Amino acid sequence: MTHQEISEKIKLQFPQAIIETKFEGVVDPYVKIIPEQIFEVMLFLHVDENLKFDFLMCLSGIDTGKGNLGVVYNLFSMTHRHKINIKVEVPKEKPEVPSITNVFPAANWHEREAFDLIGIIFTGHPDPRRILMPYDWEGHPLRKDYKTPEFYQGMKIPY
Amino acid sequence: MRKYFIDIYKSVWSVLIGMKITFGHLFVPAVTIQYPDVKPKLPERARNRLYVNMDDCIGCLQCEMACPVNCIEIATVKSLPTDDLGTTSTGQKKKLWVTKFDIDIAKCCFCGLCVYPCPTECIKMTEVYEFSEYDRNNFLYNFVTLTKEEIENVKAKAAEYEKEQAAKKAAAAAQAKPATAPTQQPPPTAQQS
Amino acid sequence: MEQLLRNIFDNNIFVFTVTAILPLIWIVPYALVAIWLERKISAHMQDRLGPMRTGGWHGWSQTIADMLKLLQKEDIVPAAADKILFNLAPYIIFIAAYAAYAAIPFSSAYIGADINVGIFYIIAVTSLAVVGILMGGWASNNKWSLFGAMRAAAQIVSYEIPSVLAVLAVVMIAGTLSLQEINNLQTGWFWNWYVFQKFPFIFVAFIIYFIAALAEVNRVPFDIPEAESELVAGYVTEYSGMKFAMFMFAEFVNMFAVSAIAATLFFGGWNSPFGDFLGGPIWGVFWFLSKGMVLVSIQMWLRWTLPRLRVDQLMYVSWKVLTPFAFACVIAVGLWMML
Amino acid sequence: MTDIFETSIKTSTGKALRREEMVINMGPQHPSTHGVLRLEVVADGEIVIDVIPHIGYLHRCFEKHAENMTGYQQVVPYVDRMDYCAAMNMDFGYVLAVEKLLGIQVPERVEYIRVIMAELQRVASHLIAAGTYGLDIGAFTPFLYMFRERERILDLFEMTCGARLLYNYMWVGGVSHDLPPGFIDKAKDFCQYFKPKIKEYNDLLSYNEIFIKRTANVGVLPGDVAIAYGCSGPVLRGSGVDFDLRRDDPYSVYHKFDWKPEIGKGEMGAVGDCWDRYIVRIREMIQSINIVEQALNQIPEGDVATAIPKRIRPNAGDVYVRTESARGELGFYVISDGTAKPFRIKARSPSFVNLSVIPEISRGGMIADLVAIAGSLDIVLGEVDR
Repeated sequence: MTHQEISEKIKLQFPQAIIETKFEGVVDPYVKIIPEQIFEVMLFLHVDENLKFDFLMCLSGIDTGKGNLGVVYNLFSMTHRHKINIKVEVPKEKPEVPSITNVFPAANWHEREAFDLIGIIFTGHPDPRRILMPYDWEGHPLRKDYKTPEFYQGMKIPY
Repeated sequence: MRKYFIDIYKSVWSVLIGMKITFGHLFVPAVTIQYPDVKPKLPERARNRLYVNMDDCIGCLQCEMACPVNCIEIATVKSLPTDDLGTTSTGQKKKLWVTKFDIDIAKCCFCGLCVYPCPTECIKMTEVYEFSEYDRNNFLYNFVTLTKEEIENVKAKAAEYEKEQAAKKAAAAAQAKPATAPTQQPPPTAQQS
Repeated sequence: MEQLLRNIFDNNIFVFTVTAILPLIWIVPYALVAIWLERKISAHMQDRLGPMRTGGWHGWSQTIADMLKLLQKEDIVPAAADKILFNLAPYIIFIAAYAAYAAIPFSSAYIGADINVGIFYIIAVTSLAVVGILMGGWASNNKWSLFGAMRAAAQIVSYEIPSVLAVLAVVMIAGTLSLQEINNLQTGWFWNWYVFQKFPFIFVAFIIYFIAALAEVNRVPFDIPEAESELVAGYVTEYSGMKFAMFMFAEFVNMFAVSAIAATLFFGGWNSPFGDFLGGPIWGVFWFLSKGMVLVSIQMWLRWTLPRLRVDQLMYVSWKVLTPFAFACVIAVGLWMML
Repeated sequence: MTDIFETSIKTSTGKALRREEMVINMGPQHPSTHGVLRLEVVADGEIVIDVIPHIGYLHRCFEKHAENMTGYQQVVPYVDRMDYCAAMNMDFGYVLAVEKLLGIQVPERVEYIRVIMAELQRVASHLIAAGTYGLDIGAFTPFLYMFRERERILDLFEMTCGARLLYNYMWVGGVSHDLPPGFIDKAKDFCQYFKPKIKEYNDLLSYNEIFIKRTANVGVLPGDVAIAYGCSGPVLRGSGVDFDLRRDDPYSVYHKFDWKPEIGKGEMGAVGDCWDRYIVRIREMIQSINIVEQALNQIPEGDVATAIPKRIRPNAGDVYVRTESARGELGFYVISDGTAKPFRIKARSPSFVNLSVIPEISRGGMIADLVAIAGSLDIVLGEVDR
């Protein structure tokens, strides 16, 4: 199934969910979705017989640099061999995205990583701890406005 | 019951096969070498310690830019028009005094990215791979050929020249447009880092 | 030997001391050579060179250098350890290994103590090692050490049974528990050795004994008490310096002890394989030691070939394979003797 | 109802321990975790009740570094260091992503060289995986035999680009050096030399009964669970899922070769056990050698440097490119804002995702099984933590 058809299907099911779609003029086509409905959309993509997206290739948190944080989901279907990229964007002040761990167990660690490095809070995540940085680290290093702290537990950081 | 005996038979048999293989290898010559006594022959392209031929360096900073770990530090001073710095082996005229060319080989990741952009092919990776040191400071390799006095000398000269030029420029500007005051003068530093 | 010394010196305590120390003349150089040999065998089996630098020819003095290194090392006792037990454990293990040598006949003229329950004594006294291992593992106050100790205890206790049963098969045909006596019964050409008697039952008993012995000295494939990829180093995790060396030393001493028992029970001990050819007490020592060393080498060979078993599989092998087969051997030998 | 056997000791996920349970820290310094992985094991005696992996001890801020480089090319040495056992495969994925973003086509010869290098690297990486797996199970000797062969592959690499482990060989738009003279003959010699060695590994390790007993029916990962957890590479194929990016989402010139992915069939136990994952790697080595041989025979002449751009400034946009690394699906999500610096690079490293399945499949086994499972997933901590 092409990206357009997949996007049409999502639109049919969730008329208000899609903010923006882009298929032409970009390297990877994508569908932008409102963050509140991401869980339902993912569940639909996962269970629908014709879509059957069962493989979460990648989940990346991004800092757009314009005051927004984003999450990009790259999905793949093992049975139908088609792909779709889903994006959501949330404001930096309230970076809350529903967790999709219950749909894709693979998202568990990816979401922890996005929380750790970008600071997106995934609501409903079963194990919302940091994953790569120390558990008592402050701040989210991959944000564009991140300042490296001087000290971590009395150790000088920029060596 | 049958499986029990088959398992025992298989275990014993596979142990014997394994023992046969290891025993056979007792008489196979070793593939390792006794390192400091016998040394491996390195291929032509081996990438090891960096070396800079300062006679050819024109101070273009390409290698410094290319380095992903910032282990190269170069500082240059502009030469006077009257100075003759000689030419490189490729026939390019040198225009800058290289007053600092430090490579922190402890930081170096031996990627070789500094070698390719060099226009005069003066920085290269040599075959020397044994350069352990007792003191970390010894890893800071200093390639500059100029002595301290010479560096001070060229710096002072360059600063003086710069000042002269600036004064000249200011004078020229003042002459051309006496109404407007010179707004911003370039600071009299010739040192880049 | 004892009689000879008594005739010369006429002092019981002195004589006992000398006979007790005599095996050390063999054990210490043996352990040094065996550790070097293990390294060389492993190296050559793996297409490597092994130690080559220390002391000229093929690094022969590597173990001596290691000994000296270990002697100089700091003796670390963990702060949370039970210090008395922690310090005592390596000696207990060594004593257990060494005490077995008291009843091992090195030659027709020399045996530490020719007691008439020799083999029984050896089996009893080598089991003491498990006490030392438990002490070491428990006193280290480290979970990995404890795991190692628990595994070792379970393993050694359960492998006693097949090994004792295998020994029992030999004892049945010999009709005596005295090792010197058993040796005397195997005099003559090599077909007189017990391993070729009542074929194949005693041979199977030998295999069972050898496998069980491997488990008792914690060698691969039964080295789960110190499995380095699982338990770091098992019960020796917290030991360093000379105490660690004691564990190592005890392991190699034990390896030879079990091989010596196997040689005595199954391969004629100090008997020459060729009747009277190269017989006698002096050559006896040679034959005995070389038989022991061959078996030690086989242990090393196995070690560098096989992966290790899991703890439940280890128990399976002991209780469900070796023990029934050992019983079968004992019964078969008994029936054969009744005929 | 309160559980009277509960104690006040809690695991790091906040679950209270029961009285008979204890927490053991396997790692960060442990021989079988293949690096600085810490597994917090809740154990009841030898039985594993729960495993909580703690990663990040080798976190070197790859993504942060990448954003602070002077250009896209400078990221390549860092990509090398992610999976130091399969650096060529890592480079391959990254340069493909940047090339797609740039929209450039590399010469045919470069594609072939890249495939040859990637496949040789896959063999080298699987040799480490299988060798250290033997080591985990307790067999020392196969490990050194496998390293012996790996050294010869590294010799080939050293001869090509001068480095033995971290190559920085594949560049955006090309490769750093053309193949050296005599490489093709040497590589063919290696292929001939390598094929019989597989039998030796099989005799010594794969079909050794003790090894089978240790690995068969241990850590069974069913195919659907593997897909749900996003597992890829030999871990996914070991679970019987016939999926290989080289065939199913082809990139480079893989469609020109005749080969097939190996999948686990459950020969010694259930499909998807440790033995299946192990044997898939062993068999994949043969397939890789096949590909290398075909590529060596087909490789065209040409210039390798024609497509290398002087300044890499992709248009603003993002791309997700995935390749089959030695450990599975290696994805690079690259965002460009039109400048010479990468705006954001996210590496979807296969080991990271494969490792997340470990609590799922190791519950109820023994400590020794946990070692076997961790080894069979073949994680490289440099890549897990990035």
